[in-house]
Amino acid sequence: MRLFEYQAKQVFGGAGLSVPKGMVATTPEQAMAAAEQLGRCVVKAQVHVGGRGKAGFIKVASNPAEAGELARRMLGAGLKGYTVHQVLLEQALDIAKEYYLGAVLDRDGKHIVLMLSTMGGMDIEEVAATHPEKLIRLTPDIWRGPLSFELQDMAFAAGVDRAVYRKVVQGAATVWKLFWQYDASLVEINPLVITSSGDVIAADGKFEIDDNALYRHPELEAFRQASEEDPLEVEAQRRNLNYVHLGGDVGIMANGAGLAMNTMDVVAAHGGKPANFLDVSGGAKADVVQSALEVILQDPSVRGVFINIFGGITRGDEVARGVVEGVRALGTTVPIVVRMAGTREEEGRAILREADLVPAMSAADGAEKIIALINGRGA
Amino acid sequence: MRLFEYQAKQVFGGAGLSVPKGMVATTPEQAMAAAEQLGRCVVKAQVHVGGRGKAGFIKVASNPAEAGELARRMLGAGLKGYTVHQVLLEQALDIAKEYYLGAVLDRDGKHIVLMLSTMGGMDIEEVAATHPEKLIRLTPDIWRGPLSFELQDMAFAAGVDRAVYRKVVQGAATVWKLFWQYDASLVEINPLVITSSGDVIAADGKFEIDDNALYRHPELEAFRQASEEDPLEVEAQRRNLNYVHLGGDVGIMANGAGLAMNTMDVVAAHGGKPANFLDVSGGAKADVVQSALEVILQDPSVRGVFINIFGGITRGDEVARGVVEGVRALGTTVPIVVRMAGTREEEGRAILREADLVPAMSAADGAEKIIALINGRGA
Amino acid sequence: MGILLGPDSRLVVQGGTGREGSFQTQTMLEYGTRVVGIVTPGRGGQQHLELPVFDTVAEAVREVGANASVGFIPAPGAADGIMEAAAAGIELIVCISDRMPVLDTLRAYYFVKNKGARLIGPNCPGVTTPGVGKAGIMPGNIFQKGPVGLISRSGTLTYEVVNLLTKAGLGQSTCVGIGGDPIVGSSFRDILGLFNDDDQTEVIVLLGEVGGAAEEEAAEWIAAHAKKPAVSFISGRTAPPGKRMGHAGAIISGNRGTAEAKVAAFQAAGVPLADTIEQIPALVKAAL
Amino acid sequence: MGILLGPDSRLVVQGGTGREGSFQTQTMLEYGTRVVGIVTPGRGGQQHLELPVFDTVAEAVREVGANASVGFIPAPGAADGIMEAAAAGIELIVCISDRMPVLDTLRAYYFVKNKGARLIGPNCPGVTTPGVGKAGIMPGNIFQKGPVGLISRSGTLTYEVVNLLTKAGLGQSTCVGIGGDPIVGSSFRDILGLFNDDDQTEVIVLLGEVGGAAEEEAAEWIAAHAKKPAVSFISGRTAPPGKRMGHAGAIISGNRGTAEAKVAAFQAAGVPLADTIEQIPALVKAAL
Repeated sequence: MRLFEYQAKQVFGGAGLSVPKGMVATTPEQAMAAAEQLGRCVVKAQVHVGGRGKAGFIKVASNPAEAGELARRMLGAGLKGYTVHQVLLEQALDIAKEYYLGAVLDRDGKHIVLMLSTMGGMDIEEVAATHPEKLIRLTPDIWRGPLSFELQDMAFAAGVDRAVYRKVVQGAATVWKLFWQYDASLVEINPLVITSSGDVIAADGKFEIDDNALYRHPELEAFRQASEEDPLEVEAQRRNLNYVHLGGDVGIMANGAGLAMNTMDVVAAHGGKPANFLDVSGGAKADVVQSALEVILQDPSVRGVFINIFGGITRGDEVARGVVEGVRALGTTVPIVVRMAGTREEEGRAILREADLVPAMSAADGAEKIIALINGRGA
Repeated sequence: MRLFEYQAKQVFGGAGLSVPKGMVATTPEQAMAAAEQLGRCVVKAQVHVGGRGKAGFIKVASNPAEAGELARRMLGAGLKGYTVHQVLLEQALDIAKEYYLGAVLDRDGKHIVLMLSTMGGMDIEEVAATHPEKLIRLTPDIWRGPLSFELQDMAFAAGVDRAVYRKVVQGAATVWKLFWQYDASLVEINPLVITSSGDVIAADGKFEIDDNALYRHPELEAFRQASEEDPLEVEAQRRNLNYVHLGGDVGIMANGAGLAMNTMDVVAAHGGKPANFLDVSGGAKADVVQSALEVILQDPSVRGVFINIFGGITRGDEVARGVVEGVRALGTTVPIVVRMAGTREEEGRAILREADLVPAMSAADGAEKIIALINGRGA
Repeated sequence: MGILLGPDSRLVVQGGTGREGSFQTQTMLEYGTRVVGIVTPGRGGQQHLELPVFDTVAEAVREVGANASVGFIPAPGAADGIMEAAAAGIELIVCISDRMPVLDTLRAYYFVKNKGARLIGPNCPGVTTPGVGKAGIMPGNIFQKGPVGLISRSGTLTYEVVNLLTKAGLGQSTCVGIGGDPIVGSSFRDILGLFNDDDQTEVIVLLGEVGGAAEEEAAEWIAAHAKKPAVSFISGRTAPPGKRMGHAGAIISGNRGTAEAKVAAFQAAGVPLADTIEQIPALVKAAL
Repeated sequence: MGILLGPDSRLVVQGGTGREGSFQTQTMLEYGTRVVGIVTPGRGGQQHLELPVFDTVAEAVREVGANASVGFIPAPGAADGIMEAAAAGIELIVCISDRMPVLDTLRAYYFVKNKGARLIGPNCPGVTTPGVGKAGIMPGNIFQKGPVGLISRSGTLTYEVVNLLTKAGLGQSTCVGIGGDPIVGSSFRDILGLFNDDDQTEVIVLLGEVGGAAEEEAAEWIAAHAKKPAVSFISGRTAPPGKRMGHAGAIISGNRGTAEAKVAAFQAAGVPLADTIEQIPALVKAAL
């Protein structure tokens, strides 16, 4: 789960980090009203993509009229496939320096890496590539967390201004604390602005949270409502399904992520366009499979569904029952091809045979059949 | 700093541990009113000593009149030198079993030891001596804290009833958390009551906090006001002085705890009775020494003061200035003997000579002189 | 003689009294696995599936000499179960549980490492050594004893490949599902090392997928250290970036973890790559 | 040649720019101690008392080869200062700071231990090796080089005893104040071991006080391992139980930590005990 910039800043502010005074607007009128209060301000589109500045989605407004006009231009506009539903208006800062402060899960190194650089405001991967000595990394002990002196060493190694090093160290400690508190996989403040008066302010914020840990963060539910996510994916998540909307016309369901990915690959290799990724996972039961089929068929582009099951922990008979029940309950006329092997495959096939479902003997066979059916050529 | 039972239970309750429903009373009338609400209840004197039960300071009241009468008997009464100022009235519990749960700083082993026993309700040192196998100890990693399985292993090793082991494990985790959260040196629940209906309830509570860490616990200030501590010690603590009231007539001031203890020992060896321990500590300055003298002389039993200074980090001239200023400001007529050696002793003695203070060349010499002065024999 | 799960393995099932745990314990027993007990806190002293139930792993180690464990513990308690096994002296810890918070896994990872134990998973189908036993959820009927060592990040796709291998007359030494999470106890590289030293294993099949750099590391390791031929396959070639493909670990971040990079790494290491899983048996035969 | 602080010691003063830190740094320099720098975060690059100031201990190690540190850091930051020194590779860490929360000390204790460094203190007067230098706050003028190794839990009382020894013509090899807190980096026993192996030291004086069991442990150790005679003294014989006598560690808890128990332990170990500090020089002379 990714937080919007304004949400990340709410979290930062709650943890004691300084953030600019700001307000969210969903209409130009709200933006004007906000600018009345804020004075000269920055209007920032709230979307989950980088490069907003270059694309003209972060702009300074000198007065409310300008703010309203900027909001009008941004709201509803698209950026790299995302639509802007909200803008954040913030008091303009008196910027003296721009630092970078972040923490990220390094899956390959098996660490949480705290990173600090005095070269903020630009893509940190660029800094890492061009000025590696300017990006200081710290991998604190996973149980103990960073000790004050470690953060201090990091700050001095990065060349942080001595006048603000305490605040920067405090900020880094807070980033680490928030990372664990919220089960983050990424927390990033870029830029961390040093103002002329020596304040240290989180001028931007990225915050990504481990979906597997959301069960222990009911406090984040409120943030989800404001999400820009794909409605089908939101619906699938509500149903606790591993679903990714891909945009093609061949609905895909498989048990196991690897098998689902491979099913996509095979469908694509046979000239089909996968509509989605959907893994009904290990212990899927009839109701789960039915629910999955409902989500797939909520996608109006879907013209056929290929269900690819290999039974391990999932029992073939249960999957078959789920498919049959799902099809019956939905009364769908979309063609469905089912391929089933593994644990209790015979029992499963027996159940499938009773319903009007097209059997397939392999992934390749299934892919060919569903594509043929969609193209009106029969299986 | 030690919390009263009712204060410890407030802390326990705030952390999610179950505690009996109870109310504090400082008068028999309050006790009767509390009993009206609580029904059959236990009246418990709030003093910082053990053995209340045997001494008749924990009694069951069947009705408000009995509760009032018990409170009347306990309030103002003395127990092992402590006076009862408050009683706690608590709903009587339906006790099925009594366990012991505690955490203590083991200074010699350099651990925090979590302890659990199914033989609660009696002195745990007795259990340790007579049934060592019934007292299960866990010394969790100091950074990581106890892991769930470690607590679980402890619970099963102790023979905790399987029906309540989860609650006991949760209680042990909470005790550890509170230990660190409040910088405790002891947290003890004895007995941890298992009721007939399977509730796990902290029926008593001891909570001792590291005085050196009080600066980071302003939330505990409220608890201090209700303290039964010696008023002179409270006053000294307010002034940030290391003072212990001992009850004799020879006021003692020294720089360094070891030297102060030794000064006590020497005065006692010469037949004197130390009125107090007072360490003006390493970096004592004139104002500190003056303040210390004020506290010593607030004790009406004090008939003379022996100041024993050996200069290390403390400079003799500053101590001397403090003593002289203190004596002048107080206008006291109590005899004062001063012995001074070490850093800047000459400068110090020069300052002392100007005032009417009796010099001594050693601790023994000083002890003899102050005792003689107190007994009217001159120095 | 295969790796990880051998004739001396004495398996305890953590969470083996639950619905899924019971079902899988039954299939492990049916496969002939030496399961010596079940651990479910609070149910110690009972019998389940004719096996003794213990409150703690330490008891199972003490009472029935367990030295391997397989865990069916729901995600919130899974890390604790892993650490409990490691602290009790279990040498092989297989964690089937999925949806574990990655920070829980990270802490469990270091705990296990410090104890010198081996962790497989989480979010994995487990380990099967044909002819010896299985610690996990792989369907036993598809396996056959033989010379192929198999390592995979996925579950069902692995069964497909095993099925194809067996049908092609290519039996397996051991099949290891290392798990689909971003952080797993044992990497491709770790398991490659074990197969490298295993007499029975003559060829290694490696099933990778998008996300992370474990395949790239594996390719480098093979080029530098492998004493045996390897065959590889990558799934998720059509996965879009930034989207988690079911497995928490199967996500392309920016331009890191793409199928292209992994394919290129295996090519650079001279490891034959199958385009479809159906090609794998032929590549294995060619490598033998 | 004494212990802990020797001719190769290169001392850095943590917090040496503060008021007390400056004063004590001056006295250490006046005593002839090789002080190579000062560490005060945020003041790196400056000069103070003609010494270079560094932001971090690591810099002081790198730039001026510091291998010993003495800390005058207020209690809230003292544990961090200790751990910083240990992490930077400092071998001897002397912590003068008093009023440290004991849980802070406990964590610092284990951190230092894991790094293989030695911690003296906290809440101690430091270490003085006459003729070499002093890391701490002991008044230098009272010392004289000689054969007596001294270990003590207190500060000023120690100076009294040193003063008496020197006046009696008994010089000191090294004088170590281990600190008055319940948990200290080095115990009597640890320092006894060092004196035991030190050529210069011919007799050991041990100044104990009420609270804890460090004196009892020391007595046992002496009985079992000491190659040299020892003389002991216990203060606080008139201390009441349950009251903290200035030192956080000087408290009799129930019937643990009493002067009687310590006196008995030394008697059982055959270690001569002084009743007053004035008796110590004579006992030392008798033991030599």
